[in-house]
Amino acid sequence: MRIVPFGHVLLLAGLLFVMGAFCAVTRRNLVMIVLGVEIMLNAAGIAFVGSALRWGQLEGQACVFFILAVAATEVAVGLAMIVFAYRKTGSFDPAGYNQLK
Amino acid sequence: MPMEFAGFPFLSAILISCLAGFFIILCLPEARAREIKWVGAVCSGMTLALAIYLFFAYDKSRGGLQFVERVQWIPSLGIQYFNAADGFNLPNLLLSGIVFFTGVLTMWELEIRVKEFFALYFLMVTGVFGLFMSMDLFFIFVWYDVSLFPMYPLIAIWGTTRKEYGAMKLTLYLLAGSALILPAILYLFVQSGLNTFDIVRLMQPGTFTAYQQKFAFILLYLGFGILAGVWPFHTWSPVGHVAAPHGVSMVHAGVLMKIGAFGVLRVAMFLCPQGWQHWAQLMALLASIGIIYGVLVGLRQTDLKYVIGYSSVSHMGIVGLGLSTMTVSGLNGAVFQMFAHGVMTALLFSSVGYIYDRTHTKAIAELGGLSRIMPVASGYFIVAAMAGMGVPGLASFWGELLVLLSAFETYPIRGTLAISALAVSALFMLRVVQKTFYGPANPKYVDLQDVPFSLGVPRMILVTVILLFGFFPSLLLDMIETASIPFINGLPR
Amino acid sequence: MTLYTCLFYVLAVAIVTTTGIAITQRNLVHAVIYLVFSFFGSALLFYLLGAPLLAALEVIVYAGAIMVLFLFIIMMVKMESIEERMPPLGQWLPAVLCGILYLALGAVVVYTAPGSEFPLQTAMATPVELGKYLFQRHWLSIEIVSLLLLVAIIGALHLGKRKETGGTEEP
Amino acid sequence: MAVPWVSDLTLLAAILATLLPLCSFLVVMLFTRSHPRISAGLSIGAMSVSLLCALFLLNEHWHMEKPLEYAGRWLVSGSIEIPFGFLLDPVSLLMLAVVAVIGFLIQIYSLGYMAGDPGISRYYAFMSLFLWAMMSLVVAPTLFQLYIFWELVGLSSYLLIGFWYEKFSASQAGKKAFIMTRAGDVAMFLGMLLILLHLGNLSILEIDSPALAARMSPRLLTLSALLIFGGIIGKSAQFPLMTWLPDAMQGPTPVSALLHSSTMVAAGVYLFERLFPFFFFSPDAMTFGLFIGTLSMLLASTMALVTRDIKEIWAYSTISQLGYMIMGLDAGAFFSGAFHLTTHAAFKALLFLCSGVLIHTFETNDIYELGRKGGRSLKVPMACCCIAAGALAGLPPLSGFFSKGLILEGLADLSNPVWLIAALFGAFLTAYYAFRPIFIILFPREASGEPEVHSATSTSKDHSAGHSSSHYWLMGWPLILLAGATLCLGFLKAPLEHFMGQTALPGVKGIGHPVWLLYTEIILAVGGVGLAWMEFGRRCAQQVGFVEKIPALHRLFAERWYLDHFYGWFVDRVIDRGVSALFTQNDHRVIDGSIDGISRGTVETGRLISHMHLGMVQYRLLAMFVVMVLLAFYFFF
Amino acid sequence: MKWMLFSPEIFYLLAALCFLLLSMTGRLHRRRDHHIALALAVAGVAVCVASLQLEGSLFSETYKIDLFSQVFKLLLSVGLALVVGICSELRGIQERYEHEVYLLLFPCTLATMLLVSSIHWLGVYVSLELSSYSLYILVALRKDWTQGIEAGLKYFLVGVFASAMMLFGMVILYGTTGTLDVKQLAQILPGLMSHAAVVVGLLLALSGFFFKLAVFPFHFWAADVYQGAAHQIAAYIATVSKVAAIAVLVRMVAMLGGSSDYFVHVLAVLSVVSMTVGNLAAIAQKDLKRLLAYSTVAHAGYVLIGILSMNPGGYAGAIFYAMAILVMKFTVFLVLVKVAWDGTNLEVDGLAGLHRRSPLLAMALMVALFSLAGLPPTVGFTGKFLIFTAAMERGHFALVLIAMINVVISLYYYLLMLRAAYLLEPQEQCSPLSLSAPIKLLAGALVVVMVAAGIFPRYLMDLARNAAQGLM
Repeated sequence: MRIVPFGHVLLLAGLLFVMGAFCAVTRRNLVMIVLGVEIMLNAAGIAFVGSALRWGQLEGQACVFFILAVAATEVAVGLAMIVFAYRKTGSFDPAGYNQLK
Repeated sequence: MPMEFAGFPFLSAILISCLAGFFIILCLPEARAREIKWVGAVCSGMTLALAIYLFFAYDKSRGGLQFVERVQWIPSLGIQYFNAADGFNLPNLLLSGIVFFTGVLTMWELEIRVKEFFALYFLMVTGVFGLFMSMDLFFIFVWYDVSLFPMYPLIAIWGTTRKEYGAMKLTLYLLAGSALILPAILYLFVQSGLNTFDIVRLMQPGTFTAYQQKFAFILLYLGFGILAGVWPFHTWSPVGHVAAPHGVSMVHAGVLMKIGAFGVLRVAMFLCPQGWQHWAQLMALLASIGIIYGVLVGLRQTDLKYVIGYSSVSHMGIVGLGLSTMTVSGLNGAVFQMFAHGVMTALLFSSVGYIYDRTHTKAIAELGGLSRIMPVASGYFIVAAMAGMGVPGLASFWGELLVLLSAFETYPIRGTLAISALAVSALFMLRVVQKTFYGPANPKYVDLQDVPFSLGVPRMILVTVILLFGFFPSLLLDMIETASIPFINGLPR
Repeated sequence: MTLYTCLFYVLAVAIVTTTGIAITQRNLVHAVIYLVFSFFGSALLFYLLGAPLLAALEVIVYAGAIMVLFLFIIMMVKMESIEERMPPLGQWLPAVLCGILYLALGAVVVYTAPGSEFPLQTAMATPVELGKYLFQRHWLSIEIVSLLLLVAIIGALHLGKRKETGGTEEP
Repeated sequence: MAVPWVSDLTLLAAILATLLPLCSFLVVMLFTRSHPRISAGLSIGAMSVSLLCALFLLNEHWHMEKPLEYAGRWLVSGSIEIPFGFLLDPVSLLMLAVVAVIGFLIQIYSLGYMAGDPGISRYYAFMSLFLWAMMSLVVAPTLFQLYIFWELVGLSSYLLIGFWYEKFSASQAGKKAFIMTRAGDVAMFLGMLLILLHLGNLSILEIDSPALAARMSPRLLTLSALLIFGGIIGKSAQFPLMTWLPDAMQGPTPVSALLHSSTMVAAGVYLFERLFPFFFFSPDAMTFGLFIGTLSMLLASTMALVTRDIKEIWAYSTISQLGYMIMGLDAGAFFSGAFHLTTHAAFKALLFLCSGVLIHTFETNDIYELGRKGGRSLKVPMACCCIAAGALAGLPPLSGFFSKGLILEGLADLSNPVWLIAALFGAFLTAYYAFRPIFIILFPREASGEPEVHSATSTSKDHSAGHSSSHYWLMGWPLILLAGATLCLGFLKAPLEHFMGQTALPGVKGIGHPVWLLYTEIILAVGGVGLAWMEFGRRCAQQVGFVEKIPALHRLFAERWYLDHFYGWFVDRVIDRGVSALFTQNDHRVIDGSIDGISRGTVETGRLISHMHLGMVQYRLLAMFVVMVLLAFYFFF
Repeated sequence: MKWMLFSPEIFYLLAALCFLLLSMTGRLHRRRDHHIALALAVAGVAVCVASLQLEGSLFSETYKIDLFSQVFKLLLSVGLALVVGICSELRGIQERYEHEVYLLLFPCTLATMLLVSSIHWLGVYVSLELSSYSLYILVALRKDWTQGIEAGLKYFLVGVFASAMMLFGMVILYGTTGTLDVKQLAQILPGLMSHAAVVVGLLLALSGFFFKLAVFPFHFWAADVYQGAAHQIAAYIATVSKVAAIAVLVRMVAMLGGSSDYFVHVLAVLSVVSMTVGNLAAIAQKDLKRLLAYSTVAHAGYVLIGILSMNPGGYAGAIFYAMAILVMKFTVFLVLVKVAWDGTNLEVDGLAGLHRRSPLLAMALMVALFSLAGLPPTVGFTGKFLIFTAAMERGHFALVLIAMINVVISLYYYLLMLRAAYLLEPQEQCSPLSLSAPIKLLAGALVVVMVAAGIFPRYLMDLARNAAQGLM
């Protein structure tokens, strides 16, 4: 049964990618930046699954598996760092971090 | 590594003796200044002896490239360590030997950080020798930079007025020149398609189209011209000369500016003759402006070294003019003037150095009546000033005569402009001589004693060389002619 | 227009709206919750596009583990007390403009891409096939990822650990 | 040297004559600087040998059909070939003899004059350098060699003028002399190049031959003649470049006697003689030369009327007599110019040497001062001075009368009479200013109360003026010999004319000379002397010249017709403050400024870019995203 | 035996595990850890040298072992050994984390080795992530926590954003070509180069490596991380991770670059901008490490010229330049570590009076600076020379001219450093630096290597040329 042309899946993934990027760039909160990147990775996952279906291979789905793993490590390390930074400087605002001249 | 040596490798021997001096000095401890100076004197003496031997051993009748040394260096890129001696580079080798030896002797009274000074000094001169004798584009560029970068520490550490500004400006300006040369060399290497940097092979007619030659020539001319003190790019040379210690400015003005002119000759004119013919008009214009300009600006200077700096700009203009006339006597005159001006400037700087060491001032206004106090030292300066004015019987007269002759033939207006500069240069030089040496003795310096014999040796050598080649120019001219006649006849019309 | 096509578009709209709300939420907890819904939507999409194992994993790992971690962190540091400053105009305007330019470009690129018109046929990859495939071809990458997780644990441990003596540099 | 030089005596003599002074110069400069006696002896010995050789050459080649030329290869560069050698023909042999004789006498004279001066060995070294250069110039076969020694002569004049370099005015005068002559040399060099371009080589015989006229267009010929004449103007201190000669009196008097009266300044006239046929081909160059000669003759004589310094008077008279010679040559009378050059060399050297003795004993140059201090007491110098002044004025029995007469005859043959009238007026003025100092010194006025004018050129002698008799007689002998020469040279006119006439030279052969010319000449000379006697000699004369009565004219002549002011203004305003100031500013502000500006600009942009990197983290993410999108967008162009 | 092919990676895995166990012991023996680390690193170098000539491919064609990968593995192991060599005091890291430095350094080197050999995008992506994450943490462990955490955070955020973009690029590539295996892609891509999607996908996919190499749009992290991280970690980033980035970029561009001149234009733009930005920003820097960061950005630009000329000469030049960067940068960091032994950041003027305090270090610094500036008798010049020759063969004359102008600009700030070392007199009289014998030996050896490779570059060039042959 025909679901939908492959282009649409890519468009969806692209849209999600942009929204993730937009969130990472504009929100003045470190956690939201990491969240934005999560959304971007998720968008890539969707595109991978779509491509796997388009080419009828399992390669794409295998990649999504790794994306999940990388997303997990990213959150782990990212939030640890943010908490460490919050504990030291007491702020989540990325603008605060410009002592390095 | 297939090596081809015609008999004992004299040319490499010169380089080896320089490098040997460099390494021995590095190994000597800092405290033993006297031994360092003696090692310096011995090694530079050896290079001078070798240069003199080469000069006389060159078989003028056969001409062409002699004492050829060729070692395959990087075969994949066609780079060889290829040294040869011909009519053009032997006079310059002799000049470098003389100026190097007298430079070391002039710096005999140096006290601070002697070891580093002589180490860097030897490095610089190795670069100079290397460039003159090399016939491989890659090595010419390598030696060009090796002779340049010791400039910065030499001037910045031991310099005099505004030394850091002078050192930085000089080094950046000269290496900006190399920023033009390397692309041009690579362009020629690639366009030739022969996968070789060997000048002799790239020189064969037909390797480059006319457009390529024109394009490469202007880049090479500007690149090397900056070092040769071509008119609009000359402003670094007075600043550099004033800032440098006199031993360094001797080698710098005496020899390094010749590298620029020699580079134009060896690389630009050898490889791109049509480019040369195309751009000759511009070269002549810039050169003749340079002659007049250097002298006129020199009139206004109050610092002795600035005066010499601008006079060397003017004399290098004469060399440039000689190179721009496509005649045999023009070329002979240019190479002869390179030699004569080198020796003359070295003498000027060495005597100014002596005066500066005694009076600790270079301002002409403060000096006065030195001839009464130290007649011999001022005598050296006056002889050099006379040579600067082009008085016959001294070496640079013949260079100027030949260049102005051929310049008048090919570019009448520019030639007349250059010849009229002779009168202004007389005014310029005599004014300096009169203010510093004649007139009532300055009470402040009355107790200074004249130059002792031991310190006078370098200056005496330079004076004898000026007189020798002033009275017997054919010694040098026959040598240069063996190279310039085949070169000019080989030019495509 | 088969059942699956409209199902796809419904899910797509759902994912986009929930992510859009998640991004624009001032309150972080609400943002995370909306994002969890978005991940549920994408899990269903995975199932639709024939990857049941991934759908399950998506729910467990993404929605479950990662979002819960976010919530945990937000609760731990009592995030809601910190008022987040609005981003200055100079920051979000270029982002919006670039977003629009990117979308236009993306649309053109996707339509000119080879095979964008290729109709996706429904198919289903059993978890067994995916597992076998994964461990036959990419077992090196699996090992690398395991090392990666090890490094992440070490990092999180050291960055997160408070000094034993209640370090003076506590805020 | 093609011919084995030992066997051929003439060549040997020529070589010895020229190169011996060079050897003495080198020996003195290098070895015997600290022993004045030895260096003096050396240079006088060398000079005497070259004098003998010169005289030997003169009488050996008295009857010479064609010029002898020896040339050895000195320098070959491509098409240009510069030989070195000798060209011996009547013109050069006569000049060689003149230079040798006067040089030798003055070297003897300066033994007495310079006694006690610390720099005496340096003085003799420079004198031998000058003599070497002058003699080689005289016998030069090519214009190249002539130009080379022309410059060397200029250099030695610079060194000798500035001999007492402690005095600022001496070094200033030396510098002025060198630069003015060098300006002339530049013009001459250009003229030479023009000839070289068309002729291929610069051998004098070929230039004089009609072959050159065939190769060069008349316009070009005139241009090169004028340019070479520029060199003559420079060296012989003619009209535009004349003010350096009076200043050159700063040097010791023997130097003035040798260089700046008889030999060096005469080199210009000698060059004219040497290239006489070449100049003869272009008539407008000859008229221009005539004009310059007349102008400088008249100007110089007017200046001589007012000056109070005895050496300056003789300097101005040298300029005017040189003007006479050039007028003579330009009028086509070849022998008249040459003959006047010889006689003038003799009596002008005598004048200088006599005034040298006066200055040496009385320590002042001012004629009134000399008179008051008893100049008349020195019998021999005053007598020789009168003889020489008589010759200068052109009184009949003396040599000046004959040589000046010849020139006047030459001028008479010209179509335009104005030159003759100017020459006659000049003769009158010459007679007047020649005898003015003589009468002032002979008949001093105690009560004249003339303010002690500190004349600018008073030569303060720092060495002790030893009046020992040996010095007096050492200086005396040359005077007597020269006086004898001025007396009898007049009568040697015929043989010399025969000797000079051998080489067939073009030139206007004088048809019968109008008799009235001879008498007018004598009347004018005697009239001049009489007027001088009227104004200065007579007991009741106020010793104030007719010119000094008109203050405007007096100041004009005293200021050397404001030429010096013009040159001072030109060098100071135009060159110093104008052009070179402009170039220096251009150098500092435009060229240097732009380069420093570029480097400062790069450093500023560097600072700007590094500030860009300090922004918030999210700006960086945004920048990455934007750049990647733009690069992707670039695909469609 | 197929396992011999994989021996270097196995060795480094075991080393990492050994350090994991060591860190379990709890008590801190700085001296013992350093000796063990040094021994293991040197042994690693030996293993890489032994496996230099191996050929073959593992893991069903996704992992290629050829001269190219083995040369780079050798370089990476030498780099690690050098960095460990200067980790004797480790004053820059907090005491309790000193175990973790070696524990994280070895996996990161392992990751870079995997990165060099794997020719499957997934393998590349994952090993890139491993090396990046271990570096994020290493940077954050600085003793002076304010700098450490800020640098770590900035490095993390930029790195993660870049890896997300890389992933998106990979997915577009996969979507349009159907394979992630680079060998198959090499056949398919030339045909599709006219499609925007494929090219944009490839560009985005390479952005991960641009981040690692600190090329223009992705270089923002460089300055803060170098300044924020400890000296030894910054040395590691400047040498080893740079070399790895060059290796993988060369491999990818060589196999996928293909004929599209749009791609060459993009690379040219990136290289010119990163050269100019790097050099200009470096002029105004006061802090020494920040200056070195910007100079690394500039060097990334020079290497890109070699890569974009897409001919064997260019790739050989890039490989040679990687060797040169390793040696040059490390020498400067060696001097930095020895001068700022207390781990604090060093101003450029902090080098004052170095020629008196330690002539050997001063000479090493001078030779390194002249080599970084690209002056002839040194290895830096030969590297630049090869790259410019290759670029000139493709007719990029303007590019070479711009590069040479940048060389002159870079000379300005290198000379400023030299001025500081040789000319300035330190305000307070500081004691002469006493160097231990091995460090002296190391400094001397580095100087000899730099000058010898500059004068007799023949053998290194042949090695690089053979390595480049294997790529096509």
